[in-house]
Amino acid sequence: MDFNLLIGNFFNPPILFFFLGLLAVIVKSDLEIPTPIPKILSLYLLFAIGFKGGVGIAAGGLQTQIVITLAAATAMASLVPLYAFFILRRKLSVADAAAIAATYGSISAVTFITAAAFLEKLNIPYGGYMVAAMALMESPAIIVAVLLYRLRSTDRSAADFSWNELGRDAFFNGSVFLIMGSLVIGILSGEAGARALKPFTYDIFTGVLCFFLLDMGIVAAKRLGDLKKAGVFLTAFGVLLPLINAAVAIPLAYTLGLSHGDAFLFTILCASASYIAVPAAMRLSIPEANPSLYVPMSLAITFPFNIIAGMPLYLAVINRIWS
Amino acid sequence: MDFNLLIGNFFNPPILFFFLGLLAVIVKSDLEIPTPIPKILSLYLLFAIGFKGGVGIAAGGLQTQIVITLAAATAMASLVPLYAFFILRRKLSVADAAAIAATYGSISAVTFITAAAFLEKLNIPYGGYMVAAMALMESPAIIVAVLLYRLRSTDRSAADFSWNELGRDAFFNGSVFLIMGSLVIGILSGEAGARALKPFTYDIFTGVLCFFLLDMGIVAAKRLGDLKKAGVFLTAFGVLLPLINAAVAIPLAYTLGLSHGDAFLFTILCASASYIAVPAAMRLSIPEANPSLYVPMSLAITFPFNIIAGMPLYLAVINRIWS
Amino acid sequence: MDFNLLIGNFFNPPILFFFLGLLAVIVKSDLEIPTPIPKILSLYLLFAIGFKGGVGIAAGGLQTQIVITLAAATAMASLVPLYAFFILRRKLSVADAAAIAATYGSISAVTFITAAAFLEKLNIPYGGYMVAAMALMESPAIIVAVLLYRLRSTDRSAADFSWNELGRDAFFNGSVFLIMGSLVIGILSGEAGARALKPFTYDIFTGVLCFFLLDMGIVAAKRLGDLKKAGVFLTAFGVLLPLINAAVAIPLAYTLGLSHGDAFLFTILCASASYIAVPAAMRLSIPEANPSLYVPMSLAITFPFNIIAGMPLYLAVINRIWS
Amino acid sequence: MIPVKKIEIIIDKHELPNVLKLLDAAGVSGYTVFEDATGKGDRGLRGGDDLTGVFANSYVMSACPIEKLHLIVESLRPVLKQRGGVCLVSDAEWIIH
Amino acid sequence: MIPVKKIEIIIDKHELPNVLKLLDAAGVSGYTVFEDATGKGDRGLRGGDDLTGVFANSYVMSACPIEKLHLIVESLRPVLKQRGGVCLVSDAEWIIH
Amino acid sequence: MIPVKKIEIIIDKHELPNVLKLLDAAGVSGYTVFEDATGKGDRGLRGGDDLTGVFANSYVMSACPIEKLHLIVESLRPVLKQRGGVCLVSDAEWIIH
Ligand SMILES: Nc1ncnc2c1ncn2[C@@H]1O[C@H](COP(=O)(O)O)[C@@H](O)[C@H]1O
Ligand SMILES: Nc1ncnc2c1ncn2[C@@H]1O[C@H](COP(=O)(O)O)[C@@H](O)[C@H]1O
Ligand SMILES: Nc1ncnc2c1ncn2[C@@H]1O[C@H](COP(=O)(O)O)[C@@H](O)[C@H]1O
Ligand code: NA
Ligand code: NA
Ligand code: NA
Repeated sequence: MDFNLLIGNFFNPPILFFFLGLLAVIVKSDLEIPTPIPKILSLYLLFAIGFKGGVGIAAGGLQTQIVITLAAATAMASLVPLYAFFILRRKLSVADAAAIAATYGSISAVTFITAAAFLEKLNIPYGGYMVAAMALMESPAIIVAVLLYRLRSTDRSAADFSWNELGRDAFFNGSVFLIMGSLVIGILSGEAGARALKPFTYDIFTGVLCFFLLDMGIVAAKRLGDLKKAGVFLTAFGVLLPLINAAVAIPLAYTLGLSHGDAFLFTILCASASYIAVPAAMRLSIPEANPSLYVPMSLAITFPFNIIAGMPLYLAVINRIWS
Repeated sequence: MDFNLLIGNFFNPPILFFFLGLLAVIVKSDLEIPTPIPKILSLYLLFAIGFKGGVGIAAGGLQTQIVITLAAATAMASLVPLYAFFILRRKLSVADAAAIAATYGSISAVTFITAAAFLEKLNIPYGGYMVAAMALMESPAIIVAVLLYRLRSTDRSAADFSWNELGRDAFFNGSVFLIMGSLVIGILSGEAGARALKPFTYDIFTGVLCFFLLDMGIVAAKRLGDLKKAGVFLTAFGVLLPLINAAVAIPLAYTLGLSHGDAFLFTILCASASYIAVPAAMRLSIPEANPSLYVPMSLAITFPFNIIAGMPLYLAVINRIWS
Repeated sequence: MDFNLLIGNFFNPPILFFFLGLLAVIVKSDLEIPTPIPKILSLYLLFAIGFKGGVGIAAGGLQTQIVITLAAATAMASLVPLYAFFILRRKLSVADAAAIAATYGSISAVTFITAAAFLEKLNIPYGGYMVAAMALMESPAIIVAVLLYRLRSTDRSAADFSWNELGRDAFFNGSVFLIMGSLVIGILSGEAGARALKPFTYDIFTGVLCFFLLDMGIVAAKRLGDLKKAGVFLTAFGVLLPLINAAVAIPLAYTLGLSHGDAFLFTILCASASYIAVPAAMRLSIPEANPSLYVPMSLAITFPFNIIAGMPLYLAVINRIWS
Repeated sequence: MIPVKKIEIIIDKHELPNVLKLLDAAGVSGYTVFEDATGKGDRGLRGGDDLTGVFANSYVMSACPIEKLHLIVESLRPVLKQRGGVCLVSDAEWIIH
Repeated sequence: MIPVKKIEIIIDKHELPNVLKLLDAAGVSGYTVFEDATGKGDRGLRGGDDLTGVFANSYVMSACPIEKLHLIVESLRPVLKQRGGVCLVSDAEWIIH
Repeated sequence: MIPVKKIEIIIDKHELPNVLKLLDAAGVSGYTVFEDATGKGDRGLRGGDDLTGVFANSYVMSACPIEKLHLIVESLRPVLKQRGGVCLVSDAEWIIH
């Protein structure tokens, strides 16, 4: 069962294109997705996933169960960076520890998307509001990490600090803003709007995702070198923290009575690490932190780990518990 | 009725994304659509709308009614810049007056598209040849304005003037050329061609439009500042001229016996102002004119006014008269 | 019959957009597809055609007939540059002769795509493995040409030569790598994957192709000037070599018992000339060769010749022989 | 290494073809262009607006023999005067190969 | 032609708005920007990664009167110190029009 | 401010990796690259053709200590000779931070 999941999951186009990207760099092909195409592809994905989520919410309505789920999501997104920070402080500077903590406290939209597609393939239902959960989980980790950095750092520059700027970087950060906005628009524009956008947001979605993952593979492979700097500790961290987060998320999801599918997405959100929203915010809020640590960790270790081994594993565990 | 139209219109995704764009700038989000994506999105929209129009014409055939409509469109596109120019001259230099007159004499493809979508939502039919009317309305205003400029201007540089260049800028201007070309191709390629292109030109159309309007919102908001320079007179002009043009267009459409839907599109074309074709042409033909007047006027005042208040208003009036 | 084919073929949108592109340059319109859009469009086309081919192969399975076809394709791709080289040597330097030989030995994906669309329009079936044949024909010509260059050239720089680099440029060249990779992914991801990607790879395909051909028309027209340098000999070569290649390919296809449709695609592959993969490889492997010879030849002469006159001609001949 | 003058021109993108014609006419041996630049100057903020394309700048750099400088600059001056833009001249050395 | 100082700044793209504010504050008459540059320096390889956008550089060029140079450079120094980047100054002549 | 030599190289985009390798080998402290430039030179019009990608130029700028200049230039010369392109050297001052 596990194993079939693993294989079945592996042989779907988006994931295969991620590996094609890795391979391109390994064989020194000059294949590349030129700037600014990756940017627009990710804007498309955020737009589509946000809008779909909004439509889902509009359809479902907002029951208490949902409110509980969203609260739990926000809580986890604030809790994870806390324990991540203290684990990381054993080896790293305050700045680096805080930035990596933010990376892992926040989420990866593409991991979420891949997980959702995975569920759809297995015909396991999930709630559209999980996208709202995802959107809500982007920012808290940034806030928590910056505050930790501010409290613990001795660096002068940590001093000149503005709540305004922090709020802006955390909540109005391009990708957070777009997914939130699309979500709201999805809620507002209802049936007719949803129908009009279906071909754009649903039908061509997987294809665009393949292209995006092709580029992620290329970038991940290019950044692999930086992992030498990161060393064994951080490499291990990139695999173990997702497992820890999942180990916290699954029981929590169970006690909160989340559905089978929602629990899986909740888990993947906690286990995933950001490589767009957070790095962008960290450059602004914790410039001392070294991006060639947190970017390759989430992109070249945690992302592939989650979509290949993580997803089937988490689902297998959830299947066992929920049934 | 009016009011429902207004609300119903407001809550459709493309318009909501325009406001999301405005909002992004207001809250200082770093959300942006990177160059050259907006350019390619607008090429797509011109391609799609032109092609659809051509297919529509091929289906409909070219009756006298259509010829009359096209003639009326061309006439209005030459008349509007004339009276616009003399209104503007009270306050502005010859160059600026001419450039703004061209802007309002010409049309906005996106306003047209939004209006057409609006009709489709209300199941009001309209003729594919209205796209041809739109295409025909792009250029005359440019010619008229440049001639006015040339006659009235004392500036030396107005002297060195070439009919060739003017013709090229007016008719072979990238966006005019593409929409005209796609229209002709739509006519030539017939049924089979239309079927093959349907998913590209129809299905994903609204989605692309949303992205484009998101960017228009961002750009409009960024240019809002320039309106201070424009001042009260031009700001008022940006709202009143569309109303004047509509007041001329509606009776004309009625006397010419245009259908309900065609009359609405004819009105919106007269009321709309260009922000791509004309500004590009003006930079070349009237470089003395200040783009930070005519661009924000059409983009940040007239466009939003038309799609929010204008469309429901014009339609309400037309409904009353035609019924 | 011929003639209807010719007309029927001419009046399909992609080809009409190629001519719209030519026209844009002739009338000095400022229409252009901004960088890097053409790049991403061609990546899309390679992705889609490769993936479709893979799905086709997965459906069909790999019988001996197919193996024979693929072998024949590889053989022709190695043979053509040989005789092309010796024809070209009568007038050109070793470097230029080798580079042009590679250009004509290799293939043009867009010509192949247009030919496949042409067959679909006429409901003539063909095998998905023909895409594999295409992919296999990209590289050998590069190898052969570089070896010829190396053997015949007296130039010092021809000496510093690395099999590694040659292999990489020939097989892992961005476009070769992407089409091969997509092909394999198409084979691996099977039914479900194919269904998920259908809207992206099939439905919007023709539309994207139109845009790409619009740009090809623009670029071809811009490069037309270089043909003066090329002179009569090379201009004639650009028309005659495709005919020669077809004259070799058709009998071969017949003796190998290829189906009606496969034979046509095989012929068009042999007759077509590369303008992306090979030029890129030649810049690296034979930098002495003058790109303003081989690029305009394949882009501005051979490509239009094949899609307008070539395709109907080859098919007419094949129809006669096969029936 | 031969001494040359390096001319840098920042101009409204719409003027680019015009400026390149002038450079060719003045007989420069070549030039390098960055078609899209943003910036700020007397005519306010430029660029960052790909939608209308109206506010784009282009950057042109040309290295020329010292004796040609005067001719080139004079041929550019009218355009700069009428259409705005900036022209900088500095010393450089050309590596002959 | 009046002599000016040409200031070239290569900086983390995220710092660009900040740097432009400083230039405006220092009262430059204008500047030209290339928003996306790649490169290599003390902080390793930059750019070539549009996905995360974290490693992008921007290039800013401003020509200023010689007497203003000191003020501008001093206002930039802290940013450069804290955020890395490069600042080059050279001589040029401004074609007045 | 320490005086440096500013090296500007415009080269066929395909040669870029090669040129950057040479710069690294020559031990420059860093460089800035604009990957896509168009232009015109002995080998005719370049760029403006993203389709084939064959006619693209790249621009590389590197500031180096004066004493290193000779070594760097010599290591670049063969490439320029064989593949065309342009290399300009000028004086600048580096703002230390
Ligand atoms: N002092 C300056 N330094 C560098 N670039 C400038 C300067 N002044 C103007 N520019 C550039 O030249 C363009 C046109 O300048 P202007 O005609 O003064 O608006 C501006 O958009 C800038 O890109
Ligand atoms: N010696 C140099 N010459 C030219 N550009 C440089 C040099 N050193 C650094 N840079 C540029 O400045 C950016 C930041 O430098 P750094 O802060 O040293 O990493 C690099 O990514 C390069 O684009
Ligand atoms: N005189 C020049 N000034 C500035 N750039 C030049 C000059 N000559 C050539 N270039 C640039 O160098 C590239 C290659 O030059 P070439 O090898 O002479 O064709 C050209 O495409 C231009 O971008
Ligand atoms: Na997480
Ligand atoms: Na109008
Ligand atoms: Na061939």
